[in-house]
Amino acid sequence: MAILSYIEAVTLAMREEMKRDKDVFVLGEDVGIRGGVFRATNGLYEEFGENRVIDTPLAESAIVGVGIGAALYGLRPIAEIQFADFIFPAANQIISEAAKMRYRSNNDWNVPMVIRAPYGGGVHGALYHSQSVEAVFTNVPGLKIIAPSTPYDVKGLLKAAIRDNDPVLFFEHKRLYRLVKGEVPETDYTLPIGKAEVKREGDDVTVITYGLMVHYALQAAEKLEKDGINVHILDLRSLQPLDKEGIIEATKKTGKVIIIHEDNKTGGVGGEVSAIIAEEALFELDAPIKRLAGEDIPAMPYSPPLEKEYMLNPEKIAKAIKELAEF
Amino acid sequence: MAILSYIEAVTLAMREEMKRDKDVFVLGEDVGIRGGVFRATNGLYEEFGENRVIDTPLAESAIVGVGIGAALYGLRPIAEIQFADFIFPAANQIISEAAKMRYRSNNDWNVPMVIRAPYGGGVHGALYHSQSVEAVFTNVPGLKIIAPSTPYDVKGLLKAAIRDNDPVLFFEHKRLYRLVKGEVPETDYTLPIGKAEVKREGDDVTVITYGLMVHYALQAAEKLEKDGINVHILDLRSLQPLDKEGIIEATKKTGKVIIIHEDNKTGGVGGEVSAIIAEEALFELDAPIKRLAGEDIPAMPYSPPLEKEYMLNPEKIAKAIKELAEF
Amino acid sequence: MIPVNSHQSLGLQDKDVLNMYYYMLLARKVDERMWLLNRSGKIPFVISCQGQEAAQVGAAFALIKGEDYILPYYRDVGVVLVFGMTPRDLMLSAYAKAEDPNSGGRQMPGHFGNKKLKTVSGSSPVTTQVPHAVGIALGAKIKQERLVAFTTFGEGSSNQGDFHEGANFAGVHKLPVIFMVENNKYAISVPVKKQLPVDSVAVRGAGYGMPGVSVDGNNPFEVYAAVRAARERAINGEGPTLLEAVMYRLVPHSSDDDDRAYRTREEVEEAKKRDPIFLLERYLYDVDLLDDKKHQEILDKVMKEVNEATEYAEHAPYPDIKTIMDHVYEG
Amino acid sequence: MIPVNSHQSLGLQDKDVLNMYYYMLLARKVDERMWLLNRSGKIPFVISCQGQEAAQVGAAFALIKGEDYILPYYRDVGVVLVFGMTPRDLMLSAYAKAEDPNSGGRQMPGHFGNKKLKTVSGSSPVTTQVPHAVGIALGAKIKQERLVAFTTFGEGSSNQGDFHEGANFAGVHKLPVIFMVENNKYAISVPVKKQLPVDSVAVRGAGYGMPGVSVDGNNPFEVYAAVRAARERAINGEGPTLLEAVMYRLVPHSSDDDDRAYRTREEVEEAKKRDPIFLLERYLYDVDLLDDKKHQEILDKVMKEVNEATEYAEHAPYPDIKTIMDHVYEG
Ligand SMILES: Cc1ncc(C[n+]2csc(CCOP(=O)(O)OP(=O)(O)O)c2C)c(N)n1
Ligand SMILES: Cc1ncc(C[n+]2csc(CCOP(=O)(O)OP(=O)(O)O)c2C)c(N)n1
Ligand SMILES: [Mg+2]
Ligand SMILES: [Mg+2]
Repeated sequence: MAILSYIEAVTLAMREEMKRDKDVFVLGEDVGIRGGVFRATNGLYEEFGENRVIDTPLAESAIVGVGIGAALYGLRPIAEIQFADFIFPAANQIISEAAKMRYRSNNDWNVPMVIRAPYGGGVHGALYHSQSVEAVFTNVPGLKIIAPSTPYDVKGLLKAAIRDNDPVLFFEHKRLYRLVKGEVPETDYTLPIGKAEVKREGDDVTVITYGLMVHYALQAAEKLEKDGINVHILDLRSLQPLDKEGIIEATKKTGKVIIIHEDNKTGGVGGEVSAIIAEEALFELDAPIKRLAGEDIPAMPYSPPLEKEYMLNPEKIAKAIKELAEF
Repeated sequence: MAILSYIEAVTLAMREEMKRDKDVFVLGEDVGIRGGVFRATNGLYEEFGENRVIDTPLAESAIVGVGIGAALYGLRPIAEIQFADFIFPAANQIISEAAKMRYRSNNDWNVPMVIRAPYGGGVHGALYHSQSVEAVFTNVPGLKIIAPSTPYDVKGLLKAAIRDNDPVLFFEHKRLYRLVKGEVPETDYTLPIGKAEVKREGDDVTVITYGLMVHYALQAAEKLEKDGINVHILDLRSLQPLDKEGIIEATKKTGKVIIIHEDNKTGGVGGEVSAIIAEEALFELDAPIKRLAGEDIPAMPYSPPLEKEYMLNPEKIAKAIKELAEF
Repeated sequence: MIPVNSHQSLGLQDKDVLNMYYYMLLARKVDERMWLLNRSGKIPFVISCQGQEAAQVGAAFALIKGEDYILPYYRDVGVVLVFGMTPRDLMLSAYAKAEDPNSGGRQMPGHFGNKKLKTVSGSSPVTTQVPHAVGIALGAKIKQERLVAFTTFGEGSSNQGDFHEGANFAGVHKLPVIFMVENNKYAISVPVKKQLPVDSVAVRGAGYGMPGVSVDGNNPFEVYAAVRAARERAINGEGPTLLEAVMYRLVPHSSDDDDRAYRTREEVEEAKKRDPIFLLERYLYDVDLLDDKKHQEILDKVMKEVNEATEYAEHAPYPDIKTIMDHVYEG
Repeated sequence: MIPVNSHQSLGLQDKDVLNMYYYMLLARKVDERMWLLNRSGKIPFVISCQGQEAAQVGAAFALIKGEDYILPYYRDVGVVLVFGMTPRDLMLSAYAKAEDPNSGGRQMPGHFGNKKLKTVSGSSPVTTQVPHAVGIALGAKIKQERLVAFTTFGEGSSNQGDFHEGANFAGVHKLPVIFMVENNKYAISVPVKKQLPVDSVAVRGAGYGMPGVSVDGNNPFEVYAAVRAARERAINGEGPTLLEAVMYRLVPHSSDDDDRAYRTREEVEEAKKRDPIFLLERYLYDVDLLDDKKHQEILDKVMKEVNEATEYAEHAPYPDIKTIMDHVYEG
């Protein structure tokens, strides 16, 4: 079993799927000879040629819209949006078209497409290269949304997304690209979309989170272990559909829930998770449902002290968990 | 005091503000000689001329983007998006530009613009003329979002929005345009953005809602009154910022909360409201926080039985309230 | 106004021309029936092809059914009929009945789609189909299949960003796609001079490295020839073409519109003199392909189809409400 | 390569030309310093104007400071310097310090903005400034004020829908706006032939009813003349102009890029022979406006400014973290 970085797992999943199915192809800005600005498509151009690794003009609505057309034709496009912050010019194609195609045609047409987008901060990316945009799309039935945290999950979920017959937004945390390494089997495995995973067992406080924050929560949990606080960590992995049973089970485990995300608090995914618990597992709770999330500012500033102030980290997380444990 | 319909209140607010401030102008599709496809700008072209009531080309990103430019120049544009369903081509201008301008320029530039959009269903509008799109924008700090339910609130809040120095999305429920009439003072009043209003006092169950559903909830409450169930109804009116204190107070009033909206349940505004309660008023609750909302389908079908099935109505609402009362 | 004996030189046989007439008339009569049904409260909405039938039918005749993909816009009754949609299908859609092959009654009429007929499902936000057409053409290029994607949209809609992005993408990759603007002079109430700073959308072709051709949309032969030429180019790997068919929207924007608010009756009456159905009729009489008897025969056939379709659709069942959650995702 | 004695006939005085040279050199030296600071780990990011200074400074000289609005894109160091931004301002931004007038250190360098200087705040998603420029021009028209809005963007960015929608709007309303494409041949790694199916973005002007003019972006006088003419047109109510200045991006896309992956060193070396700073220097020597002594004087002045700016910015304070929530909304 190889040890791969998060981004290597992204590349590997695409390479394997492109080998496996000649209908899979990649399109986006700088994905060709450059191999992507983050190098996620590194080597694919050389291996599969410019017919299947297509450098598009600089136009996101066309990247997604042309991808939709190719998907309708029977191909399986993987569209790269260079930074998640630049997905909004394509919002209409994603929300009005990709998400609604199957429903509106009464199951006649469908859009088997993956839209990959690096998101998240902590990389000196400033207001427009650091955003978490996932919540904008969680009110849109017809889309699936994935935000994995480990190389293992990346490979399994990206492969599942590529084989899925509906449109999938696949959000890759760019800070994780090279920060995190992990074991990734060479086998051809997929993971189920819509299933959360317990990344740590514990019985004092339940953390529900995803993306980079999974790792910060794990670090916080290590620390708290020493103080005798046992933290249970649920990694959502899929944000649409949410794993309701997984969420409720994790709630029952401790009766104290804190939802953590890097994205702005208001209107974030945490609200939906909290509402599910408050609706379906209220009497399991021993404490208010806490949310620890990014401040409600338009986006993350560039200036290092402000970026640091915005970002959650293991210390802030440990503090919040501790408070909840002591509630 | 005149009795006006909801849409007449829209028109009146714009007319008064255009008279009051020559920097206010209107732009959008068919807003000129046609007076808007719903007739919301009826008479404005004749009264203020084509320099201040501008029929734009059919291009929403330009309607909003050009509006932003005019606002930067010092004018106060009111942009009409013909149907809220067609706001997505402008998503990038709204989310990346209007919402972030003040923050990104460190308070140097700002965008005093209103974007009006008729939303909601029950009008045989089918998948693309019935949508509730508000939740897509509630994760975007820098925007204000208003969704009024009565002619009185329309006038006061639209005038407040026009005078606000930040971008405001003003969602008008198109089913209410001619359905609801009410007293609207001739005086020049505004209402505070971000303040919910108790539309009915009661002490058994608290309904938190907005838009058309306020009226359906009021009808349901009438009915339930006879069964001895007293319903407390909070009309959010503003969806961004949410009136946290108002929400918590309304929760305390009864200890049983049901949040109702026409929009899809998952990722809807109800999730955020529920999360606020679960975080800040958990111990006031005597029952799980319920959400009654649109089914999680891409949008509302055309076929009359399906449209009816999708829409909430006083009966469905009464039933849900009753269940909660009996909890 | 259609030059006498012009169809032969374009490779159109007499029977093709009569067939064109049949489809144009069929489109018109389906449309007229829908207005009647709407005004009598039987269906909630109509959006019309009236005035655009020549362009639609002429264009569709130049395509190859079963091979080419079409991505029509909401007025394209003529296009979809030629491609195999039946009046019954259209009526089922107007009545929003379960059997509607376009959407099972989920979408408004005018939102065409049928995979079997290579008719791609359309939505209401305008111009979104343009990149889809380009994507289909890209797919065909990748798979090395010889076909074209044909898409239409209004002149107002050509001002959406998606037109620009789609046309540019197609130009760069020299894709087999045909963009046809149906310039009917209005976008709801907004006249073309408030939509466009140029006289013809076709001039924009040059900016995308493709021919831009403007033709008389009231003459089905001219449109046929232009689309045929564009198809040739596309199939031969020479890339996309931007066509503009110029005509006039003879009726209000839709059943919800009242066009008296923004255009004079004189203007409309003037345009009616160039009604494409009327022009083709005159042509057919002039070249002796039609006489009163034959004319009546065709009309009877068309009306029979329209009547049967209406009858069928009116009595067909609505979708079961239990289906409301179906097909959000696969399975 | 700049024809000898060509500046006078364009109405440029000797001192203007020397001034242009000063600004171009200043832009270059600020930029070079930022690379040094980046490579030595002092600032996280640079995005460069190198190779585009002639177009930027030439254009800005044709505008009227204090009246016209500029909506520059991230490479426009030359434009903003002429409009009054100082090297210190730019360095404060590069260091993300509190005093940065562009954003108080909130945005990356290259995201210019300063209301006092009528320099409109820009973001990262490309081309969004195009409709803003049109809106400013619309505002000026509504208020009957005589000024132009000038905006720039790359040739890759011209393929965004916002370009089309903005240009069309400006064309329809004949607004006083100037669109200038800085065609530096690459959009990050993607060469212009994969972005555009045409040789010049300027050909698109015709589609919006406006002149489309392509000029040598290495010649500041040519750009100056073209912008001046466009400004005349605009001010006289004749509407917008689309300009394209053709040049070459001499350095990688940004400090995060490595251009060896996608273009040869020979190509870059070849382009360096047309480095606009070098061309203008040669011109100034040829027309006797510069000699070694004067040259050194200017260079010294520029370097002094750059040094002082760096020094100042390096020691300036960061924004207080307590300000992080400020200015989401008014008040
Ligand atoms: C993105 C979007 N904005 C607005 C509308 C509302 N709308 C429907 S049709 C129409 C006018 C279309 O005009 P044109 O493109 O000329 O086509 P025509 O109807 O004249 O055939 C408008 C504004 C829409 N459907 N989609
Ligand atoms: C909407 C959007 N998509 C992608 C990007 C990422 N990006 C930044 S610059 C750039 C290339 C721009 O090329 P061009 O317009 O030619 O300008 P140049 O950098 O060459 O001056 C890209 C793709 C972006 N900033 N915005
Ligand atoms: Mg039209
Ligand atoms: Mg470039």
